[in-house]
Amino acid sequence: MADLLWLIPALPFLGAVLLVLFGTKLPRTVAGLVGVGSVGISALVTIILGMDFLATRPAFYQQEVWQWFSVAGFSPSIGFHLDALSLVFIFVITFVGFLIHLYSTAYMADEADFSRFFACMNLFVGSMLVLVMADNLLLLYLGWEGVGLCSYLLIGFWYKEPANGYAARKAFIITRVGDTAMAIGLFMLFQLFGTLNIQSILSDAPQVWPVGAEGALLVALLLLGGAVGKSGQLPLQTWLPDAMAGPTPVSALIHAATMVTAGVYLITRMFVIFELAPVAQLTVAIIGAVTLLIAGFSALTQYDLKRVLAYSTISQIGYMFLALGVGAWSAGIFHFMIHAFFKALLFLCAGAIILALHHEQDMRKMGGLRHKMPVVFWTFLIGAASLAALPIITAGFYSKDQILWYALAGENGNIWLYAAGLAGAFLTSIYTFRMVFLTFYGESKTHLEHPPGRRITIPLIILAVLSLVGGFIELPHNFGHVVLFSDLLAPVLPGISASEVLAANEWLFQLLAAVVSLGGVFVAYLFYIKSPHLLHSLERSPAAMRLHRFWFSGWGFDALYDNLLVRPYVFFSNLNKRDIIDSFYTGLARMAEGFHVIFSQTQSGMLRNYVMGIVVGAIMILTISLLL
Amino acid sequence: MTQNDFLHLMPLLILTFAALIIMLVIAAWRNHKIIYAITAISFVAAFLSLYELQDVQAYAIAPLFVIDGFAVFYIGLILLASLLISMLSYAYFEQREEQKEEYYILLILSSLGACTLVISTHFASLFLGLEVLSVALYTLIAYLRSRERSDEAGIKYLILAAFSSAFLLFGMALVYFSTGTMTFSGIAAAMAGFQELPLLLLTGFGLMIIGIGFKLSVVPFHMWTPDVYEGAPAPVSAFIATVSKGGVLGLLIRFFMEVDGFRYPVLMLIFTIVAIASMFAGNLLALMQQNVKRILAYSSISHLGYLLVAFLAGNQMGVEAVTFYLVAYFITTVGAFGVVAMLSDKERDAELMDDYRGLLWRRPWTATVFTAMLLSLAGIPLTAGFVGKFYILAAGVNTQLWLLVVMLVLNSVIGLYYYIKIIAVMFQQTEAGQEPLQKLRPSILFASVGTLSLLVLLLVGIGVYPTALVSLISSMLETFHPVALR
Amino acid sequence: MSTASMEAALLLAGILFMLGLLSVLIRRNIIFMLISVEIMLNAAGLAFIVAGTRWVQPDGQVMFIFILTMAAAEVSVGLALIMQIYHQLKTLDSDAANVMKG
Amino acid sequence: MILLWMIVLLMAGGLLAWLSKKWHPVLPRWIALFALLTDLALAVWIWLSTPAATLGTSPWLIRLEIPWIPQWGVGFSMALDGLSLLMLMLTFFLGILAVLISWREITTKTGFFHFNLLWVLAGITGVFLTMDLFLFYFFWEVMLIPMYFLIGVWGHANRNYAAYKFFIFTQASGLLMLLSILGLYFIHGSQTGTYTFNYFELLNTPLAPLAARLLMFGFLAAFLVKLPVVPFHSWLPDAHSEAPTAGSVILAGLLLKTGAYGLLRFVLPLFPTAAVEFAPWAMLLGVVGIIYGAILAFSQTDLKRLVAYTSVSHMGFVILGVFAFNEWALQGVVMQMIAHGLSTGALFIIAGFLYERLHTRDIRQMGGFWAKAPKMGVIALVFVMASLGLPGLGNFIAEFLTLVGSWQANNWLTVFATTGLVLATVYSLRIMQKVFYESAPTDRPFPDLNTREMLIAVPMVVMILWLGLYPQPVLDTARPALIKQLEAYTPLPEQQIEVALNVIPVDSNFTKAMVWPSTSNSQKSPLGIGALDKEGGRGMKGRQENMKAYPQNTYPQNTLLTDVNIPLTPFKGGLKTSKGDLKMIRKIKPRP
Amino acid sequence: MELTFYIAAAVAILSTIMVITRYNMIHALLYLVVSFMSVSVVFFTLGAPFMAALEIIIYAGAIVVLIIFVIMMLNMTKEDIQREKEWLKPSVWVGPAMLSAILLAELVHILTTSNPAQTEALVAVDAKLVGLALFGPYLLGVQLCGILLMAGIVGAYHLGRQKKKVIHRFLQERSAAA
Repeated sequence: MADLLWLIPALPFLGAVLLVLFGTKLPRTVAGLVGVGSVGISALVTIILGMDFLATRPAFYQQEVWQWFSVAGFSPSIGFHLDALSLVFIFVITFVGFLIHLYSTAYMADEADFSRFFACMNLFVGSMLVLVMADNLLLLYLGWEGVGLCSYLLIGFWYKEPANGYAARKAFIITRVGDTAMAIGLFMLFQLFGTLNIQSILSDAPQVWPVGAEGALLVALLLLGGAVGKSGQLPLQTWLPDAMAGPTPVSALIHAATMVTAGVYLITRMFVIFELAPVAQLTVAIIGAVTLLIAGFSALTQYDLKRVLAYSTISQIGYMFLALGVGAWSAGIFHFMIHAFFKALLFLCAGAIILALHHEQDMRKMGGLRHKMPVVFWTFLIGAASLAALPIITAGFYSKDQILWYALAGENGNIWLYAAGLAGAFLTSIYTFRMVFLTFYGESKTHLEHPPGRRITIPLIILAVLSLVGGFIELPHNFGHVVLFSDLLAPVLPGISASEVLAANEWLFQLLAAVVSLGGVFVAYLFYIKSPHLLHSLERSPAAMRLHRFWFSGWGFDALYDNLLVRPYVFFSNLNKRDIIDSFYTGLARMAEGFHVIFSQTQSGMLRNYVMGIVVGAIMILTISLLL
Repeated sequence: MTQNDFLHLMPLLILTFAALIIMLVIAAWRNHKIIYAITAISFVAAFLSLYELQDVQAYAIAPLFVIDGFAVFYIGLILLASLLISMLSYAYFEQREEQKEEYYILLILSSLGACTLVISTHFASLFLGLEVLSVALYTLIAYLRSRERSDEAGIKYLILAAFSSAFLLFGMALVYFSTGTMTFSGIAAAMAGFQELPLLLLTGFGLMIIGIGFKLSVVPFHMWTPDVYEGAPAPVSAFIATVSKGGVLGLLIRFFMEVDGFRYPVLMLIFTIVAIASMFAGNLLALMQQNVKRILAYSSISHLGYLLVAFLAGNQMGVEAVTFYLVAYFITTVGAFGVVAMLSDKERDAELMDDYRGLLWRRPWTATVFTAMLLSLAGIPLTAGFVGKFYILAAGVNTQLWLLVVMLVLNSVIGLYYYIKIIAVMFQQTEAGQEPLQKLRPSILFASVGTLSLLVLLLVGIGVYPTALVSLISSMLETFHPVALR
Repeated sequence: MSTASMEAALLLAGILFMLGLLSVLIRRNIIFMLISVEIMLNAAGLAFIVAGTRWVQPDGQVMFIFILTMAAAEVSVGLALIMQIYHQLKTLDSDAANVMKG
Repeated sequence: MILLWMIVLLMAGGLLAWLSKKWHPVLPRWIALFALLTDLALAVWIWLSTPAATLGTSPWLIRLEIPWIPQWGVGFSMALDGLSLLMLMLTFFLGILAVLISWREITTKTGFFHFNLLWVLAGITGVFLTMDLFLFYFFWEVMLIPMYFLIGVWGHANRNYAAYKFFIFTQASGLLMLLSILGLYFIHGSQTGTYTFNYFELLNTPLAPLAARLLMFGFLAAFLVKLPVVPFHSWLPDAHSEAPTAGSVILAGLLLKTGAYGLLRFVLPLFPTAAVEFAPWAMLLGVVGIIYGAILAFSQTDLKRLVAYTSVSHMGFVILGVFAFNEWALQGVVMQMIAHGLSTGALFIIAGFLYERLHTRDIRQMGGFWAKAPKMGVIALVFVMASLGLPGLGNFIAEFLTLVGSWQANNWLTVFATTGLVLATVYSLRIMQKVFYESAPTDRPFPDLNTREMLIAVPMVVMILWLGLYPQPVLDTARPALIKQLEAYTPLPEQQIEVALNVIPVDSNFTKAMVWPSTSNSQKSPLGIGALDKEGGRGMKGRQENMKAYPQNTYPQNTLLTDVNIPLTPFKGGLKTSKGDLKMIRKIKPRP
Repeated sequence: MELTFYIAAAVAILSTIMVITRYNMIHALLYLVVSFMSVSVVFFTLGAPFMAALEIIIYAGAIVVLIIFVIMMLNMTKEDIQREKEWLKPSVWVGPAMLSAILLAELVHILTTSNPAQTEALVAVDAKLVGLALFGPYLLGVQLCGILLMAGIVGAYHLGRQKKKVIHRFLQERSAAA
């Protein structure tokens, strides 16, 4: 079975290569078939492998395709390692990826660069699969950068708009900042372990470092830097909202479901190092907590449908970080999976709406779509409910609840983290339902083009179902105690034990969470359906306006970076455009020319002066003779 | 005068007779071609007569001359250069209106003077050789009388040369006064007797340096150089740059080695200053110069500075390096002025940058030759100039003259600029198409094109395979009296 | 003659030499320059004779003869050239002959 | 003899190309192409016929000695090892591309053009082959003149200035090297009595510290200027941007590499101690170059100038790696030489394509070409990504290896060097943005790449991908040569201990377990700061509990370790280089 | 003898000073003759009577006369003398004079501080000795002198030849009229 491993990433790559080479010549249907088919087959292989894996429960599958290179003991391979953790990820990537590809064939049907789109998408899926299946950090890094490239290409897909190109560059560059930190982490790891093989690092790390070792801390923080960049966490989160410039399926696949969770994957994958560096782990938790709040507030204020979702994504990944930070590894991964379902769903729905409304993304110009697009409405509602973690019925409730619970009751948890998570949950349900109400309720403001076709609705429905039932594979103690998911991950990731004291009262906290989320829905209802005048009056107060502006701009991070880094860099770079060092050399040349001018004055052409020259020479010589 | 003396002086005698014969022939029948033929034949004959002398063992014709390997080599070099210059001159003067015949007499006489210099071992022969060279040169420089510049150059050279000769003579007199002898070996012996050099002797040397330095056109006695090069006919400029300087340098080496002037810090200091100043002044003056002949003049100043670096090394390797470099420099300079001569027309010499604009496209062959020459002057590989410069640097490094060596490097870089500036001008694209090949008479064609081709071949040949020349030089130097002495 | 005068003779040669030199420096007339150079050469010759006398050798006088020859040859060529220049420039001003410079 | 033939073929081809112009205007192109193809075939044949495994014993594959100027101890001495072989293949490959891209671009004086082209390549080939310092200098200079002509005759508007600058910079530095060569020659001669320029004999010349330092600086001058290293880089942007495309390709792809090659071949083995002393400064220069070049590249509006400054930045990695003195870094340097040659060459080629179509190099007048020329877009994208070091492309391997190596040598400088990756992203993406993104400023027709151009571009893409995904053949070829260069660095006492350690099998969780408790108190982190947390917090206990949380048997330790084939085979300098670790090692030594 | 020497020396110096300060060229030349004659007296006192004669014959005779011929051919006028006067302004000669003075001072310093000559008595070197030397060891030198003169003569002949008329006859007539 392990021999099939390479097929999973290879198929999308093959699709990408085919599309790059022959894309312009292929008819649209064939191109679409290649694009969707490659991911589809890959998903199929994944499922086959996954079944096998679940049936036999090996520790892992491993396959070395070839030795990448080998220099003085540094021998990373192009090799794949499949364990439960990777399995979850590749399942999400291929499966959700497949659905989104399918959806895209309809969504992008009118695009001129149809094949380019699928080429990039396939390339992305392939890279992402490499990322999660890599058996060494260097190969992981390859996938890591590969998805960054695809993200860049797809954000800038409509390249004619300069802003899109800008957003794409921003995404790439900011993530690259994180990647650089990560690269340094890799150097350190290599220096200490003599290898970048993930499994050997994980097994050797406890021997190399005692808990709390500074080396571990540094490595962990550096890896965290990479993770933070990719996952749009504080302080490198600013690129993600802008990344919505890409086509919506891209946002769904890359900037919601898969790529942005690469950071989560990385931290989880290297969990041993984080456990050896409690400070770093705490940092992860704090970053998650702060990010989820900040992004939540920003999401509240956005009008662009996709930007709301983008901030929501940042916020939800913040939850995952929080989970990882408190050591609730499997909870984080669980939330990742569920989030992938419902966020992809939400984006796809949003895409359907946007497509139907002539690429209108401003929620203020939407409204009343409930009856015009019933399928979209219902699926969106399900997704929203899952996002808002409405209790009992949605998968989001179970995954988020688990995180909140461990944030409080886990051995690394504390009340502050919990409070942040809870506040975030409240915000989440407000902005989520604000979105629902603004879009689907009220009066219709824009003419509807054409209702979504089947290739759009089928993925929606599938994802909606998953967003509902996905949660039932992992239920809390008092809810039947289903632990399928954490069992699956147990061989890979350490479990977490909750504080005994609190465990008795777990239901109380669940109730609290439920209340909070429902409260959020109610607040949204209050402001956007029941009595909009409340909102209007609120909007008029200057403090609120200022706050609104502040949140709207993502807490001013963009402006901060702009003023602190980008502008000075551009300024100094332009200042030195002509290269100050060069002027030293041109100065030398000028000096030589100056000497030439002076010297050539002596060549006056007058005989007497020449005689004088000889006399001066004579004096010089005699003086030297006399003096020495 | 014994028969042996005659045999050993054969090249010089041949030249003397050639001058006389030409005078007689002129009296009978003025014909450029015939006169030229006699000249060429006599140069060749003189050169061939050296064959007999190739294994000479420092044959002294006391007290004035000595014929040793060094002398034979330098005479050969001078004769070859003169021959080539005479070939260029033939092509050059054939197209001028001036009476041409006397030119050859003077050319021969001045080569004779140069040859005398390199075999001199006595102040008298030194002085006479120098004067024969100079007096003939006065006329050669001003030979094209219709040109204002020619006269101007002639008078400048005459006054300054006589002026510096006076210094030389006064210096010699002082040396003679303090040592009581005028032979080099005698002076060396007298100097060896002194604990410390008497001031008078030192002053004598100092004044002699002025006279020698003038002829070598080193700073600060260099000022005449550009004007004279510019005013003189191109072949004569080549002659001054090569034969005249080569002869004097040969003399300087012989004298300095004989008396072992390297022991005296004063003299070393003077020469060091002169060398550095020459390199800098030459190169900086040439830097933005627009007149090609002046550029070549300034470049010759700096090249003399380079040569002095190897000269100051003061050992066998230094002499070898000077000699080698001199060969390369001869070839290159003759070639460069040859191109100038070839491009010159009746009214004036081709000396302005504009005359060379787009030359590559108009006359590719000529441009290529000139490029090769300039690259050699700049010391770029595949040319003799490169090996020469390498040799000089090696000699300098060997005796650890770091200051001089570094200055040389620095100046090579400055020098590059104006050499490649000329090349760049030649390579500029112009609208003008390729000029139709000039319909030259075969004799002229042979004289100029043949000479230049030969020079390029030599240039590249030595540049690629210097071994032959190196071994020739070192074998010739084996009998060089002062070196053999040490 | 005593040693003192031997040196005095040399001194005389030096003074004459310097006077000639000074003259070359300050005169603009080319003929004057030529004359001044002759003075210098003459002074050099004097120095040779002094030296020859000192060592009781004929060599100094031989050199003087050579100098004479050279001076004669030089003056003849020089004068011919000066006549040329005068025909060209209509002046004997050495400063006027400064077409070539730089 | 085959080595000589390679050069002779190029030189003769050059002359023939020049002459053949008279017979037919296209003939020079074919002659040049043929000569280069033959050379490439020869080089590849050598490569294929010497399997990597046999390279191990002696790095030299072929040697050739012909006396040249015996009086001076100058011989026509050539030798080929893996490093030279790689460089040769790169030379001929890029040479072929240079001929192909000039096919339409160069219309005047084609004969002379190809003459110069082939002679530059001949000079470069000579530089990569020669083992005689005189000959080395000879070839070093030989390649300049034709290059000067390439720039000065066929270049763009400001070509004269650029050509002067190039020429004077390289000459000046070259002459300093000549002084050093001579110094070495005489020192060696006076010590041994044999005056020779032969590289092999000059190796291991004992030198006084000051002499070694000065001589090394002479060599460095030439190589650093050629590389170029900030602050000696200012000739490069002018030369690169004004040269015709073929010239830029050769400049960036090959000429700069001669500097790197010189560092590897001459500076390291000839002056081991001086090089070690100088290493921190050299690495600093590298880092400054990486960052400074990147900043300058960003602000350029002239596409070729931009790419030129990226070269400055990329070459910073080379010097950083060379002076890290370990195999990773040196392999990284070799990879960087090849990969940069390809990627930057390709970027210049693309700039050439654009110039042919637009007659401008100003990126402000470009934009939106993706729509019109998607093929060009894709190819440009590949090389832009290569330039910013995207994994999977050759440059990544190069830069990563270099940085891994330099990290072992100097942590902080490596950190700064790594920021260069971000800056590389900044300028590289600007190319894509300004040229291929946004909307087209003009509606001028803009044809996509034609067959000839694809024939140029596609092999480069294939090569750069190959280098990125399976560089092992290249690394294997270079390895013996690099090991040889490193041999001059006699292990310091510390390293000797480390070698001893490597004899202990380090699968040895056992060893480590034995080691750790005894040393955990004095343990220092690799950065040399005291460990933060010893017993506080969760301490060992908590960790052991964690270990319990997942059963040990899920890690089949032994198979795992053999699978990935790590510490079992001892490797030099890798596992334990940090000082703290060494301390620890010293401590355990007496124990067994 | 000694007195003669000093008188002659004084005359030589004075007349030379007169030479270099005269505006009229003929005057200067006459002073030059005086200078040469006094130098010949010095030669005589130094025991070189043959040279004294040669000095007068060749320098004072041949060379100066040659110069006078040329001056006469060039047809010097009063304006020329006036111009010489203008040329010889202090501003022109002060600087060079200082330089020469420095040089002279150095030379005097050197001459006076150097070792005294050892010969006590003056022994005349007569013409016979000189002749023997000339046609003994210096024979080749004499021949070279011949060559030197030949070069001078050929040169003077070439340069002194009347130039070909390059000006158009019409212009020439007009310039003759003017």
